[in-house]
Amino acid sequence: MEYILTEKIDIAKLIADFEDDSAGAVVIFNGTVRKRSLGKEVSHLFYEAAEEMANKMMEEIIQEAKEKWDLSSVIAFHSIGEVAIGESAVFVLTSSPHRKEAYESNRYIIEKIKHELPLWKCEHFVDGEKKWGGNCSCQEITGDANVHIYDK
Amino acid sequence: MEYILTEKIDIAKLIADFEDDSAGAVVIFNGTVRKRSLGKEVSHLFYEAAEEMANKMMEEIIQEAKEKWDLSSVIAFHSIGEVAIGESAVFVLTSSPHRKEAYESNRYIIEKIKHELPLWKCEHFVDGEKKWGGNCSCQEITGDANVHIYDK
Amino acid sequence: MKIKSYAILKDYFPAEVQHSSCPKTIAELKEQLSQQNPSAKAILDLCRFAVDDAFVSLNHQLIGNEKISVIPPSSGG
Amino acid sequence: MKIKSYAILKDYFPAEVQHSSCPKTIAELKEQLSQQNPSAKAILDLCRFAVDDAFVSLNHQLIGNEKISVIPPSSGG
Repeated sequence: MEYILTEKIDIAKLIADFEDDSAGAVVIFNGTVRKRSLGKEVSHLFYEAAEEMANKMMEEIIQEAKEKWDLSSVIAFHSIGEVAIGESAVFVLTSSPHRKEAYESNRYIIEKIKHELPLWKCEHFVDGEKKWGGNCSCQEITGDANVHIYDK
Repeated sequence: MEYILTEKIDIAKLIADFEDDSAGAVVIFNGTVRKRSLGKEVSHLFYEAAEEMANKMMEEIIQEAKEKWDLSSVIAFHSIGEVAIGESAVFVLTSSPHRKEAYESNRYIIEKIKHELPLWKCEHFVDGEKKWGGNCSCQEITGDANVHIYDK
Repeated sequence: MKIKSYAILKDYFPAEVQHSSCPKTIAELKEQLSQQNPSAKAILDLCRFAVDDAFVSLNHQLIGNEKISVIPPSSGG
Repeated sequence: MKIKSYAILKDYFPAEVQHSSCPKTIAELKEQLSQQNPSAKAILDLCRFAVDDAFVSLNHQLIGNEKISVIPPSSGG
């Protein structure tokens, strides 16, 4: 199974094709490219990965989630290469008979992807600058690599 | 704005049409009709609402969420009338620059809908029986109307 | 006063009915409904009440021309 | 041994290079890289290391024919 994709993630198709009569609760996270970042206008994003390692780790993260929660299905993808404004960089779908499990597992997977997957974002700005994400860009605002903007 | 819909909720179309360059984090909850409930095979669900009240309350819940969290957009619908197996009964989309806000607000809206909206589910089973939801059906398993199966 | 019942309550009361007694409060109305159908008492204890589409407390005063909605516990989603 | 650098690390080291010194552990390799480019020390301190695509700790022993990946902090999503 390939979780790290060079082609565009087609969210609408993924969702239209998804069928699960036994679930009841389907939670989807779609991480898209924002048009502004760090106060500047973004041109596009470029993602690089240690592809084999990232793919293996995604498999492990999904397995872990399936062990921790009662899930009917899990779908997870991360794009690499160039991703345009508004497009999906990361997609996680979790379904369960219970909404609590669907929400918690979904967020768990996203946090693992963001903090552990050997995969890196490079922001390309309209002004021609580019900037590799380190941990995440939050430290530029919080001044601490371990404090994210949503923790403040 | 109508939040209580008699027509089918077209998830794939909602998502395909959704655009938000400023968000980054999009969380979607799709509550679908399960083919089994309380150990029995479900034929379909029927939802009834105190429609005007429910619509007004949805508006209020969305406003509350917008005040509590930094959200770029909120979409929420609940179906009434007959809803088939696998179809969407309730749909909530929240988007935000921050994933934590998108997740938390989404779950908040769903919990409010489930516990406070004047709207009721009637499960129709394949064996011909029907059963109105009271609080939720969890009490039949937990023995306590205030304890849900996902709390156990 | 007009009384609207929803969902499971319709197993105990008509969906919409003119209530002939004149309760002075919601609490009194609830008591009258319980007497009218004692098997509905347990579910009535879990219900919320609305007057003209706005939720009210049990001590809400009634005039007599209101539309009362008896709202059983939510089961959306 | 072959050393692969990713993302921001490529501002400090080649994407892929044959490392001629013979470090006995990952810790020693890390030290050698820091000496090779002192301005990379801060970022190297945040990196994880993998040998033949499996993460290892700093005291992992090296033979000399491994493929080492230097993994800067994740920034997916």
